[in-house]
Amino acid sequence: MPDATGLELIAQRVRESVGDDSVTDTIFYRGRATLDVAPQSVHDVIAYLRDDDQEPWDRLMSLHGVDYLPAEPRLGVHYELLSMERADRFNVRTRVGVEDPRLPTVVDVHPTANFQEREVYDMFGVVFEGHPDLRRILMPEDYEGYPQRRDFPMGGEPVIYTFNEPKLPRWYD
Amino acid sequence: MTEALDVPYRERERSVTMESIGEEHDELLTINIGPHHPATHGVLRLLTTLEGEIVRDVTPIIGYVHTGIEKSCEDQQYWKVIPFVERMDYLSYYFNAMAFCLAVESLLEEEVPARAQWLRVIHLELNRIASHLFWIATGSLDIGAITMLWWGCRDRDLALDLFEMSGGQRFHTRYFQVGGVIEDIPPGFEEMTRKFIKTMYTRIEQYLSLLDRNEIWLQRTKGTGIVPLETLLQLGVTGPLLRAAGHPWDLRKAMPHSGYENFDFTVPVGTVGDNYDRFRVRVEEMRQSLRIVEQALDGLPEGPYITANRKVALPPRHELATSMEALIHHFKLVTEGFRVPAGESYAAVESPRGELGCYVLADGSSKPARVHVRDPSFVNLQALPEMARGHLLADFITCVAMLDPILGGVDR
Amino acid sequence: MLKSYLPALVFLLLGIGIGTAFTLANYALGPARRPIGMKREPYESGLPSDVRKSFRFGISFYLIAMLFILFDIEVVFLYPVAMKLEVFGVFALVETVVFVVLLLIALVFVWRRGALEWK
Amino acid sequence: MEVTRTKIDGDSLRVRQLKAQQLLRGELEDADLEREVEQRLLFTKLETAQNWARKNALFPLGFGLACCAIEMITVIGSPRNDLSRFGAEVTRFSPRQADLLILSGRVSVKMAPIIRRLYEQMLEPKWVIAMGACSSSAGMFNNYAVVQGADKFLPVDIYVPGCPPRPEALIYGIMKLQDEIMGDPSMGWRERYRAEGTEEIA
Repeated sequence: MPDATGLELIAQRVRESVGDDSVTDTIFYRGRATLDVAPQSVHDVIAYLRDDDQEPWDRLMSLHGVDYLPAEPRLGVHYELLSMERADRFNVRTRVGVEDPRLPTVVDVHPTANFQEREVYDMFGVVFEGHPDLRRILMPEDYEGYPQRRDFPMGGEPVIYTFNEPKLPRWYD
Repeated sequence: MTEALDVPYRERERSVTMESIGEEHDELLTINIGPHHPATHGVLRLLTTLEGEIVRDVTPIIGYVHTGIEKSCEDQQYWKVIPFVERMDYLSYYFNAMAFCLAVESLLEEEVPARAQWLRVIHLELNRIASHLFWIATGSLDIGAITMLWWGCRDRDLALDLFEMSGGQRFHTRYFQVGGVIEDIPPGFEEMTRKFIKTMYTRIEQYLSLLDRNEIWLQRTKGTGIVPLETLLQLGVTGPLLRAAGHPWDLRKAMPHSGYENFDFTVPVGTVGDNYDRFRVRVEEMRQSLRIVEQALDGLPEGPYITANRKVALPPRHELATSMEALIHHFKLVTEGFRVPAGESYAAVESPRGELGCYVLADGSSKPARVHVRDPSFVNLQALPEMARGHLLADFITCVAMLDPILGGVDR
Repeated sequence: MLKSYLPALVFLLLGIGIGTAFTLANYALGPARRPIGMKREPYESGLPSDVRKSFRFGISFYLIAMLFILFDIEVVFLYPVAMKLEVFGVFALVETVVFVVLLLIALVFVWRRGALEWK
Repeated sequence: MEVTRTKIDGDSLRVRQLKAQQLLRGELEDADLEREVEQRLLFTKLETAQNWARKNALFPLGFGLACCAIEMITVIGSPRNDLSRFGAEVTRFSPRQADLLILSGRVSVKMAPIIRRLYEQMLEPKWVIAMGACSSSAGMFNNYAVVQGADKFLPVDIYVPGCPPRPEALIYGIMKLQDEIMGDPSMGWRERYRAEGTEEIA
């Protein structure tokens, strides 16, 4: 795991090559290095990290979405990068608002992101531009709403325990 | 619900278009090797376009056993999340619980005592053997060796007896806790495990004697389902599939966690990368796991089986009668659960199907804000169309068998 | 003349009788429930099937079917000979051997022509 | 069908065999013949005979959903506790040849229409076992993705509790189903324990 200084170096290199405003923040917490990236430059940062950086991060292990509800740019997308030569992990994170959740796809850089981006679209509603086949993957095709957002109701049925339910129907409402 | 079915199914599956196959054939048949099928190891739907016996195009369509586990986890306290996470990849349940516990422990910066780590390794490797046994049972059933189903299930029952002895139940035992293990192993556990190891060595010879010199098995598995190593790496495939193609990437060796560094075992690596190599790699992995369990039993350290930090671990029952603090800790843990400081963590474990990572986002309360499990079968499934295009339908079924997808993990 | 064919006739009648008995028994013994919903639909692993009636199978299936008929039905001719071998004597034995050798030649020809590989 | 068992020692067994031999050869006269036939024959209704035949030849539909499917395959596949003792170990994968649907696992919203279609395509008479907590009542997954109990869209005969239920529990469930097929009055625990007031609230 690149330590705090290593993270700053990587951030510095990314800023030089990809663009000054691409890296918004670097977080090093509990031994985990996270690079916050501006939404539109995700594709370039990941491509840079894979190809031209001197310490390449050549494998994308996991791509998943998160809903930081109270925090403002609500939807976050994480890219867990792994370098097999150095047996090291690195995390790139972007934050996207709910009003227009648009992100450039990384399927051309890492083909493994195909299913995982479809799952983030299905569960959180983040649209990945340029994805070859962006459809719902887990929910039925014609399902409305994005189930894993924190404001989406949990669903299911209220469990009825009381013995006086017949007398006071749905007292818990 | 019925009107959703009147919409003709084909129009809604826009992804299977004929362009990818080139000129128009009137003999092309698009059928569903669908959710209910003997060879799909669960409810995986493979929309395949066939030209006679040759598979032209495959589109895996999943989601038929999606249970919204990750959403349910956000509504549970930390120690109640473990049963949910265990039911994702229901053949390697210890690995799910392990990944989650590692993630939460790294957030809490909790130090797990040595005995707990070794107990965890014993149960992880026994679970790997049980998972591979079930794979060899149903995988060879798909190819036609019915005997393997009885043999595989018979020996798998022995392993499940061990889980029942230590964890109380055959499946989803919730034996792993955040900070260690819930209970020390009962006295007779060690002898039964050693007896199991002795029988398993001979049983693996039996499997190989039945399958390895069987001409039908060799012709069905040799040379089928070959995918170049570079494509596998780009598709993010990990686990036996990647090792069979010649890339020795095993998280237990590369990034050892919870005591794997003090066991010596070898990582089996294939050469050609076809179905036969996948078969041999998994069978060899069973032997290596037996060796690990043997070494772990020999050198099992003494000491506590769970962390002494009472903020996280329940105090032992007998202490409740005497000490007031234990009672308060017990009450606090049982009613509200322990709080995890805000932060994120991602921990990965080498499950029988590949890298199984668990991402936990904690917001300081006693319930995780987000639990995501990176399931190996979900990612490995993308390599299936690469294996099947242009080959016979029979080889395609062998590829699905050797890919060993677990649909609970794929659909979460 | 009729005497010698009686067993064959009885056998035929029995076959037809048992066959129709089983098919009709279903209506007599089975529960009288009207078929509901998609009972008539073709089964395609639980999904509505789109295979058009006009779909024609490839030529290779036809070839395999022909080869099967050619080589597998010959076994039927060996049964009567095998039953009564001692009555027919050595002549029948030689005849069946010739018959099998002819088949082998045909098999080698087909095999060399590559009709057995799946195209 | 009450069956009384009497102890047969050496010589009376020999006598019985001789008597049966004479019966088959037709050498018995009227009094002996009457008594022998009386002991040997079994009179039953066609209905009971039919149910008895159906009970002992259940063809489960090979239908795995989730973790309970692994236990179901272990019940069918493992020699320790297998289903062939009840004549039910032949799992047919086409609904046209199956008459018992074991719902082993969680029924997701996307899978429900497919299960309904399979159920309708199955042979008559058909039975449904909801194996495990998830198909009986969606178990612990009280959320948007799981149908809250398979009896919302299927008539379920037997609910097998457990998550996953032990193989012996599933076999006990199948034995209970066999009793139900025979129309055994012992089914229905509410009547047996006179448990008024515990009916489910629909």
